[in-house]
Amino acid sequence: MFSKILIANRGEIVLRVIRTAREMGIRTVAVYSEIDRDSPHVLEADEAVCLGPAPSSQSYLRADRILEEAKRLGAEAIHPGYGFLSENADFARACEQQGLAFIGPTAEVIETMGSKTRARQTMIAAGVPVVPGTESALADPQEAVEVARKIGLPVMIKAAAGGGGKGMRLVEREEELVKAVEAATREAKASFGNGDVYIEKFVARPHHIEVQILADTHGTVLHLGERECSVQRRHQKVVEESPSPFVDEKTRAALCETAVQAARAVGYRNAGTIEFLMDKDRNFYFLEMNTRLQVEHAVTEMVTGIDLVEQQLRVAAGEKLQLSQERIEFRGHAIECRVCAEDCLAGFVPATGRVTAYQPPEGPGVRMDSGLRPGLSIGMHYDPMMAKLICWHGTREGAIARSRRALREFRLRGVTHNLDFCDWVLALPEFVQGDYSTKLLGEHPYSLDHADGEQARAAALWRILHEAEGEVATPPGNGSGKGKGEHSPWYWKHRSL
Amino acid sequence: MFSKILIANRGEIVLRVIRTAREMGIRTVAVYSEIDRDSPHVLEADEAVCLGPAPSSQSYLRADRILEEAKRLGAEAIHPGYGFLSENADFARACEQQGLAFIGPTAEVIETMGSKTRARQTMIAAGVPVVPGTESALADPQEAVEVARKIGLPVMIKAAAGGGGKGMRLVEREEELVKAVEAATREAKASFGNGDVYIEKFVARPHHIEVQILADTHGTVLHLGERECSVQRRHQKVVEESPSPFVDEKTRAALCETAVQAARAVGYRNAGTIEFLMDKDRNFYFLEMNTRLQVEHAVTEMVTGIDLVEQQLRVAAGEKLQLSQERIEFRGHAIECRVCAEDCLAGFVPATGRVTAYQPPEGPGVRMDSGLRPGLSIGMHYDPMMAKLICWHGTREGAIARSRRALREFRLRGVTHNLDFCDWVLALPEFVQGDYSTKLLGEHPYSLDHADGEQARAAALWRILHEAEGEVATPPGNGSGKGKGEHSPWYWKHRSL
Amino acid sequence: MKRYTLGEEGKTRELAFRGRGWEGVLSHEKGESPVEGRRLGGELSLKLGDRMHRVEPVGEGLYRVDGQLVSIRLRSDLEARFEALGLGGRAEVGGKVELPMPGKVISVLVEEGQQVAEGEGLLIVEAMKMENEIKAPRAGVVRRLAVKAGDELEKGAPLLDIEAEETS
Amino acid sequence: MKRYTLGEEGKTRELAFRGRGWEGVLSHEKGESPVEGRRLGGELSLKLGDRMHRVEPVGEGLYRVDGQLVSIRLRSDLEARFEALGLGGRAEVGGKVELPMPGKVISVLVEEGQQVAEGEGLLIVEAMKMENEIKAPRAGVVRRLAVKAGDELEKGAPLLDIEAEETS
Repeated sequence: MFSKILIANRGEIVLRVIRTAREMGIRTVAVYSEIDRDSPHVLEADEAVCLGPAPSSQSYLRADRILEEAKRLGAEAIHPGYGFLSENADFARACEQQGLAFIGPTAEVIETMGSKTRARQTMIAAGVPVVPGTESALADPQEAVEVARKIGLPVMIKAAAGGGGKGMRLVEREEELVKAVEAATREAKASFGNGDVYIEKFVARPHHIEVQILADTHGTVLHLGERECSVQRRHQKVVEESPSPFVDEKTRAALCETAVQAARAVGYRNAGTIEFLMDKDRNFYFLEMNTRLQVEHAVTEMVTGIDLVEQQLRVAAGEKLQLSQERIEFRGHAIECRVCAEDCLAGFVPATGRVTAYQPPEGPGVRMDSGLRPGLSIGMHYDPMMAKLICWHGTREGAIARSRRALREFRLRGVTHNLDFCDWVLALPEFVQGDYSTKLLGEHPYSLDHADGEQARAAALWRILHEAEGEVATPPGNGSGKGKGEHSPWYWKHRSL
Repeated sequence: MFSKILIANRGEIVLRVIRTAREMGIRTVAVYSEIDRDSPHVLEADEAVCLGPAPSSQSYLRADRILEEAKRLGAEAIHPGYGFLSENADFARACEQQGLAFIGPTAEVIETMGSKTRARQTMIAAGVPVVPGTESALADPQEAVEVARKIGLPVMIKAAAGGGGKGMRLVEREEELVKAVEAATREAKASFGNGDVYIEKFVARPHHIEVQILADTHGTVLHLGERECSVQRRHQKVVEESPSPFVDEKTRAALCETAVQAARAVGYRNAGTIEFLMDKDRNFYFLEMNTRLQVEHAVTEMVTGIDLVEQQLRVAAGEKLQLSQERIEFRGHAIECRVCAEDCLAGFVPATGRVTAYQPPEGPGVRMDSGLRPGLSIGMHYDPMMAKLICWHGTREGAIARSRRALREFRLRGVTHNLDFCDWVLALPEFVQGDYSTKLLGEHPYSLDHADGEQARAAALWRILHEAEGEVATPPGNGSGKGKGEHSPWYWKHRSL
Repeated sequence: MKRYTLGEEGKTRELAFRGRGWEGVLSHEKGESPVEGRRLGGELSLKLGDRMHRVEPVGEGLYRVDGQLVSIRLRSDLEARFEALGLGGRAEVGGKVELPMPGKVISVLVEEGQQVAEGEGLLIVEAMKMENEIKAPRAGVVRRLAVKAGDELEKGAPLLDIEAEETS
Repeated sequence: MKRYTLGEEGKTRELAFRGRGWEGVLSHEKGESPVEGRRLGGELSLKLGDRMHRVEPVGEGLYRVDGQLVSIRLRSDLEARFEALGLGGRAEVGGKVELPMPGKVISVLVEEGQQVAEGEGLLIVEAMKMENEIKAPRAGVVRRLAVKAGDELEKGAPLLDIEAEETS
């Protein structure tokens, strides 16, 4: 096993990797940009080095600096986390060339799966069902119009090198196509340094369902069940769960077998995720493969009891997986809420600020993964996700109730967050019934309802008492307060737990 | 199911009960003494009432006030937690007489099991093995000498109404007997209002092993496996784990069956614990039954996935347990560390102070149950236990490593605590090997070892930088700093994780 | 005794508070409740009668009570009287468009003097690697366009004004 | 440049620090390390070269470094020179017995003028519902007994003195 690794990322995922590494007796090196010098991911590491100024291109994407520091400090492997360099084939190749283990698949696999068009071709060859669409990048925006006419509107425009909703556009009317392709190209270029985009038929009201894969270099490929990730705003996941309440036993068997087949087809090693779209009749289509740890990996960990980071490290060190498909047991239900710095009442715009209070929920079945501390500054340079709250219970109903209890217990001040929004999502009838598509949030715009008297009185009292003390009546925090609430007598989310 | 319950306790256990109650849609009433008015257990409840001044006898033990408030506020049941009124038969009886459900067994069962002498007689009749000794309370200290001569020294003196190490004394020499009986009688009277004590043969180097029981009013009695609770200081548990690494499969089957038999013999209902002493040959003897939730119940919850408080509430509401012995699955390993306000280097004396920072550990397999917040005052009136850290992993080795990782990640300032001590316990060779008796801590006195250069330099730098800033060089906190460290060049606990 | 109005015309409720510092009595439409404010670690909890509430300020008029967002409009007696005289009251939907989050202007979709409909796209701004379209809060004519593509701006930076058609 | 001695005679290590505020260079027996102190939320972390250390003060000379207790003795150059002249140095085991935790005296086991051995029981004190025996830190004669059964005392309250036999 490695004695020291470098973690080429920032925020909660670095802490996640440090924790398991420390438990395994592996020392950790953190990297950071100048603006992150006092961040928990730096302070909690065994060693830390500054890469450069705040912009990612000058720090977290500086492959050269990262490799140089890894060698200087004697790290034997690099964990890329998610985002940044995690799906960068050149980086993976450079690691291997310089004698450092890349904790991920081979550069060739990243290249294949990283190009959505090549991934589609590979999957078609392996017999994995895919969504109809272009098999290669669009030559020009006009080509989009021709393809769309062939496969029928609506269509999705996607970045070939993309992920996480960046460079992605849904187009329902032909006249919007060209403008959307242009915007997606620009966004793709800015995010991934590659502006290639392609078109796919849009599956109406699809479920976004993904299968967790674990594969070693000795030919073992396992699945750890599926996750339902259909709760999305701005094409980004916000609430995920495992198992999916929509998938039945028969579909599950076929889905997971297909995922194993897909991973086998590319000679995969490492933890990985095969994403599928599933329509209302439970037909599923390959969407993409994420050749890295997912943000939402923790729900799978809670259900299976398997530490995915530990397995990643073992696989990267060349060990044989000490697991077998038959011995992987699935227990109960887990739900993750991504805690983001954003103003949900103002269309989910990212928020910035300084954390003044952070008191995570505790008690049975509650797991927190955060990079939060009082005093931490949340800036505009990076992803707005600050923390993950993952709740487990023996039943799905219990896991929902526990998540809602934990969200309400959670205290986080100084930056506008989405805790109330997540609580509202978990109370939506479709969510409670366990049959919701990626359209869920589009069909249910988030807003405030009428408050009851008691809660309104408590809020009013807060103001009155602060006025009486001569304190500033206008509270801190940079919540814009925009939304229906501002012009209404009194509102609250009336949703009994 | 109840719509509102009152929780007749304080601190972390109240929060524990509030959490499950809230998940089940049950409103909660907290009670508090004047000194606890700003405690988290009060602030997190739905309703709260003050019982009286700080001393327990004027607040948390005021059965009359508690019943009066429960009725006034429309609570339908009372959860007693542990300690205080949880094993008070008169209180249980008064609840039932006034139409309130007592979340526990019947008053008769509490009476039987609450008197250690009557419990022994009952267990002997039920065919459960017990430790040789007196079957009733000692008439006078001189009787102790006669009994000790009969069963042989060493002997244990125990409070008939006792628990938690209070009113308990080990006597190895005959001349110490009378003084010890007198002290135990005094302590028993002060703690339980009943000075009766009795004598038992002392089992050399015993394991303290207990079985978790769950029984309903419909005749179902289940066991949820055993816990090893042999890590004790001052006769009080500090680290517990499940399963016990000492118990083999054959012994486990017999032990758990015996516990079910014991619970059945008294017509038990509620969650409960049968405590056993186990000698080096794995013979086990009934020690006592705790007719309430235990502090360490969470390790069982993590291994079985069953919420014991939820089951307690269901049983008290008359529901039939929806569990069967065959369907209870045990997964992995869990370890609890009790986080206490105490100075371990000065003989574990209780400490007081005000919490200035509280940052609990996070990540996979970590559960916190605390009643802590920055600003909270830890006083001298109540038990020094502030929080529980419970860590789970698929293997015992992993659970130890995870606990140690979490202990080191844990930040708690303003009050002297035992986090480092717990880390030291988990590294003791006997603990790591999984064969340790209740003598463990007596045989390994806690002290500081030599520090390595790097860590000593970091500590020195802290002082130097604060001096340079003109800040007070003597740090805050009320740690006495007593112990070997004070007179030594530099010391630290050298225990690599 | 201080008097307050909670809510708006037709739906208001009267509140009155008497007390000192963090303790007192609140009179409301359902009667009177003794009130105690309790602070622990910078957080204020309220005891209203026997009920406990955890209140966190989130924004102007916006609070998180027991973990749920509540929006209220509270006026003191004096403010309410001014309003009754037509001197207060709710503001028009403003014509000033400000940047709702810190970010970089990717492109400007309108020109000075251009007529826009409510909801029409005005600018595309990148924040945290996502493109966001800033839309017109009301119909009107674009004036005082203050930004161009490439500008990196702080939250609240003025972008442009939309003058209502009737006034132009 | 400030110079320090870490440890005691025969086992000391020399340290020197030059810098301003929270940044500088530490010279030690293994060379020089650049130092950065970093504060987040009232906590100080140290970067010593590339190594990160989380340091929390626990008591006089006692620190929790990376979650583990470390006891150090650090003297500035001046303090060390005084000590070398015999003006400093470590204290005798004191004869003053103080209450190590807040509590209530249950019984006093000794009398004024009584001879006691090291480790002999002096008083029984109840704290947090447990009886604790306070033991003699050294052999000697009991003097200035200041408490009686029933007294409720704060931490650090003087209980009695034990005068060494040779001085009595």
